[in-house]
Amino acid sequence: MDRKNYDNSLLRQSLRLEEYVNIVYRNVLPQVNKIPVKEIWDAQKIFITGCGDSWLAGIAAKPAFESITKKETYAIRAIEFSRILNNKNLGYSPNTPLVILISFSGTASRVIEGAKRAVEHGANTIAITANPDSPLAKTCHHCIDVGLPKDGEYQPGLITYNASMLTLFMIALRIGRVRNSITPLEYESMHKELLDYTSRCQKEVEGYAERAFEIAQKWKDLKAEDFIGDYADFATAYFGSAKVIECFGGYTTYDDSEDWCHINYFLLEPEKIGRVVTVNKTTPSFGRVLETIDAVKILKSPCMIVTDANKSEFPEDMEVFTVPSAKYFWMHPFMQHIPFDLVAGYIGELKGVKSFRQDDPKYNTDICNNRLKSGTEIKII
Amino acid sequence: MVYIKEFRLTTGRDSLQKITAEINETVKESKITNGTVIVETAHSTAGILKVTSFGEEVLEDIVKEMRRIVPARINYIHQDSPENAAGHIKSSLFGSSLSLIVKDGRLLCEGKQEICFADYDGPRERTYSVCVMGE
Amino acid sequence: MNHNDYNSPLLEQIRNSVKDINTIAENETFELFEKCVPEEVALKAGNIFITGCGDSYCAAIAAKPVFENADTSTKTGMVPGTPTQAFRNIEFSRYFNTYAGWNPLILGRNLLCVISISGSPARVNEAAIRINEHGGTSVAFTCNPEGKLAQNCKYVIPMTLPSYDLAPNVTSYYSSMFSLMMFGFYISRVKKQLSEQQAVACREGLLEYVNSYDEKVMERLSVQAFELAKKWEEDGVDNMDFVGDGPDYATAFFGSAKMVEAFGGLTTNDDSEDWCHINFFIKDSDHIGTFIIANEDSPAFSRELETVKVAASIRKHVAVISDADPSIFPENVEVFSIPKARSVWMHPLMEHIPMDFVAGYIGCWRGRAPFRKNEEPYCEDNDAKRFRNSKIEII
Amino acid sequence: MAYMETIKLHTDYQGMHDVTGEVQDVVKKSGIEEGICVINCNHTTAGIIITSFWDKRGHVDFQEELDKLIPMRYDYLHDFDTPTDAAGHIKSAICGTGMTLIVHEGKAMLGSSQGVLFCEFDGPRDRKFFVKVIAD
Repeated sequence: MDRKNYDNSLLRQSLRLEEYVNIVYRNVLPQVNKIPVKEIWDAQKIFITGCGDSWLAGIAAKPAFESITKKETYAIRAIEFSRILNNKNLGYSPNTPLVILISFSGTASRVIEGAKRAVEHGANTIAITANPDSPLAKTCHHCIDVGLPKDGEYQPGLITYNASMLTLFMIALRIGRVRNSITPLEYESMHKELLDYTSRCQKEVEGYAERAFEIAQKWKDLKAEDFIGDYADFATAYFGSAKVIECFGGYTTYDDSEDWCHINYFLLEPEKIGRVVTVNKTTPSFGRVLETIDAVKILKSPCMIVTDANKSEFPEDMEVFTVPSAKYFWMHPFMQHIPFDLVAGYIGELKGVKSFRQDDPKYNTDICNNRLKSGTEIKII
Repeated sequence: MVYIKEFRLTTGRDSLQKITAEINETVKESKITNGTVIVETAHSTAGILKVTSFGEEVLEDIVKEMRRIVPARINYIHQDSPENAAGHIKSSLFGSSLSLIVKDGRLLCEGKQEICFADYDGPRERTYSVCVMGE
Repeated sequence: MNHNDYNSPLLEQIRNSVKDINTIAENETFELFEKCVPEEVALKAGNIFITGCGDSYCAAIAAKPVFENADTSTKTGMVPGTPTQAFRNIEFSRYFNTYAGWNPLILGRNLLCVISISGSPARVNEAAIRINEHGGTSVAFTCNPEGKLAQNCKYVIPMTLPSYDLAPNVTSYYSSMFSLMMFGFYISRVKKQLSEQQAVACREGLLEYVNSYDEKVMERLSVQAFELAKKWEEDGVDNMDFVGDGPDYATAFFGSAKMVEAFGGLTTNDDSEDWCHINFFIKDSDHIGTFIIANEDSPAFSRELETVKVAASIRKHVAVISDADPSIFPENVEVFSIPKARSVWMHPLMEHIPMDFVAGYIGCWRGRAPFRKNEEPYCEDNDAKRFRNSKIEII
Repeated sequence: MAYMETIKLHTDYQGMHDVTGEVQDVVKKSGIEEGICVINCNHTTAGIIITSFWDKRGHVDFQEELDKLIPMRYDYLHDFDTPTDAAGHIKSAICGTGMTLIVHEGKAMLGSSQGVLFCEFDGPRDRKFFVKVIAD
């Protein structure tokens, strides 16, 4: 089989990732530097919210916020933020908390609803969007336009995921710089490493594609994919599962390394379930994940591992993608989603399925098409 | 005759680092016996100071006093970090260059006097230049 | 065969649940909490964390609003309680405040509730030791007052459960939830956020809700679940998707876990908003069973209703658990009507019952032992290896 | 005899709010002719002062001068909340959070230019203060 015949959007996007990261970096830098100093100091807590991939970008960036700004940071589901979260969390002190809302279209109802609620209760709001004229951008106090070229290919989301994460990292760095919780030296070095790390990983993508294609051929008829990841790596796990669903509508499930041992371990026909584990040697739960991988081995499930650790740490018959180590641990989720994205992209092509069920009219009705925007009522609680 | 040399250093937070030895060395290298020395840094949040040092505590007093005069407020109009905004002002107020006299191959510097590199927004990688002029 | 002809330890637990909660409640009075956790400890609790593995984590999510809003008798006019967070066990043990650092000013005001029936998993003990080392207070909710967890915690709430043969556990879930909620009332009472009478009313309201699942309701839910399970089995449903928001996410998570434990079924879960962004696109829409929890009092109800309509337009097998008028849902949706509760936070205690029944019946038909105890490669010793003897690391 | 009232207000960022009218109203409502009037707020980043109420620009000067004395620097040892908050604590302590006035002939005795001002050192926030009138 010739890999060239199975070109797909996720592959094309990942091959141009460095180029796009640089565009976003250049666009975002002057904008984050305008976030007022007083507001940064006023932010006693930080909330990051969004739907789907945007929420995951928040989870992925949470360790960056915690370690750089030293502030309590919550990555929260859009519906939890707009409907469930206790009012007490909003506006108890001027400009607090700082709420970062992500939506590239700027039209997702739930995110607009969250922004309106935050503004009404006296919190400070920053929108991350590709549309500075959107309702979201207009609702928030500040807007950061990621400046992605209009004609790019962004579906299923990959570049957008990285753009959200990059912008979040840069906001964290701005806060860290203003609050002096990182030194100017660290600030410069972290900024540089963002681009250097991207560049180092970009060089590996062709190689990943080769291996991803092999795995895709083996995995295309599996019953499901099961993802395991802790904390920030949970975002990578969840993101992988979302790509499976978007690319070919496959069955997926996900959990953290501890709860997996209590629940998903018991899934039937383990040999027909592909397990995908993301872990890094610096993560506090590295030891726990290794134990979990031993349990995966007992089940004889096909397993791929994305890590910066040495291949020898893991059982021999598992597919280990050793990706470059980032100088700062919190950067890993920025690039580690790519190996599995490529697998998902190739499986979609091998199955001959269109992404987002475009080939099925059932998914193309008014009720389906309006489900995120006009089909959902905005309520301020 | 003119002799110019550039130096690099890594600073700390609120650091005053003595650079007298480097300047003396440069004067010696320049073989100039009578003339002037200019020490200058091109950074906007750093400075060159001449201080009389009876010990490290004196340097600490200077740093503290500068912070009192120019506090790292959060409401400067310049919206970089408070440390940076205050640093710009300290750099302008306290100077970023210094002229000294060389006589008979030696700096005219009293025994306890030291030339210091001050970083108001460190730690960072910094540079400064020493220029010796004369004959 | 009739639904009542099927029997398993799981079904037995479900059928006895109302009776069992009442028995548990007899034991767990305010006096018990007063005896186990002195008032000054409760008074000092400025931040409450709740953690546990699997079902216990679900119970934590469900009980969180009770701690956060002291006046739980009304829908929205909530009296502030104590800031509370529910954590995945691994996140509390290894990640919480690892990067941001612990705030020295409030170290002593942190109180952790750790839930584990057996008290033996390594991770729950790790959490307890960690909070102790950071100057906080640990409270164990366990049935094993001599066990490891009880030894590692400063205070112990002894729970007593009716015993059943090995099966996916439902009893442990609602009993941990009930104990946590009682503990929440107790703390609010000590802090005078609730008066003596209000605290008692909260407890009574909760039991009243439990008892509203009388024999008739249970019979109806059982029959409905039986028919639904039969239909889903006949139609070859091979994946289940669970949707819930806020405390109801606990039910969604719990339901999905029961299917895995009972018969190894493939499951996934999400909230009603993100479902529209992601799980909406799962391809084989004729073979997915979808459970959506949509209670009328939930602040997310309008979104849940929209999501039900979207799901019903693409999927054949959609079931809703709701206390709302069934006629507001699309016709092709199976609505499990549950009793109304005095307040919305009470629902998680009982609303999982229809899902449990489905798990129970399918479990009977598929003939798989719970947790596949008799099958290779899922052999018994693995529990010890997988979570009891996992290495404890304190961060 | 004594009479007390709680007065609520919504402040602006570093706002100066003239509350003389509110205080005189309470005195009037109390029906007390001769006695004292105690004013106090229970906030740590707000203060209550007496100053000339005529020119609002003078109030801006007041905040600016106070800001020079007690700058909102970020390196206070008390860094639990924000620099505004840390400086606010000191400003509030220096200004005081309340005062006692003499009630004579049914009115709090104030000079023709004197006004009672509620000073916000953080804000915007929901604030309140208490006025108690006690008869001789």
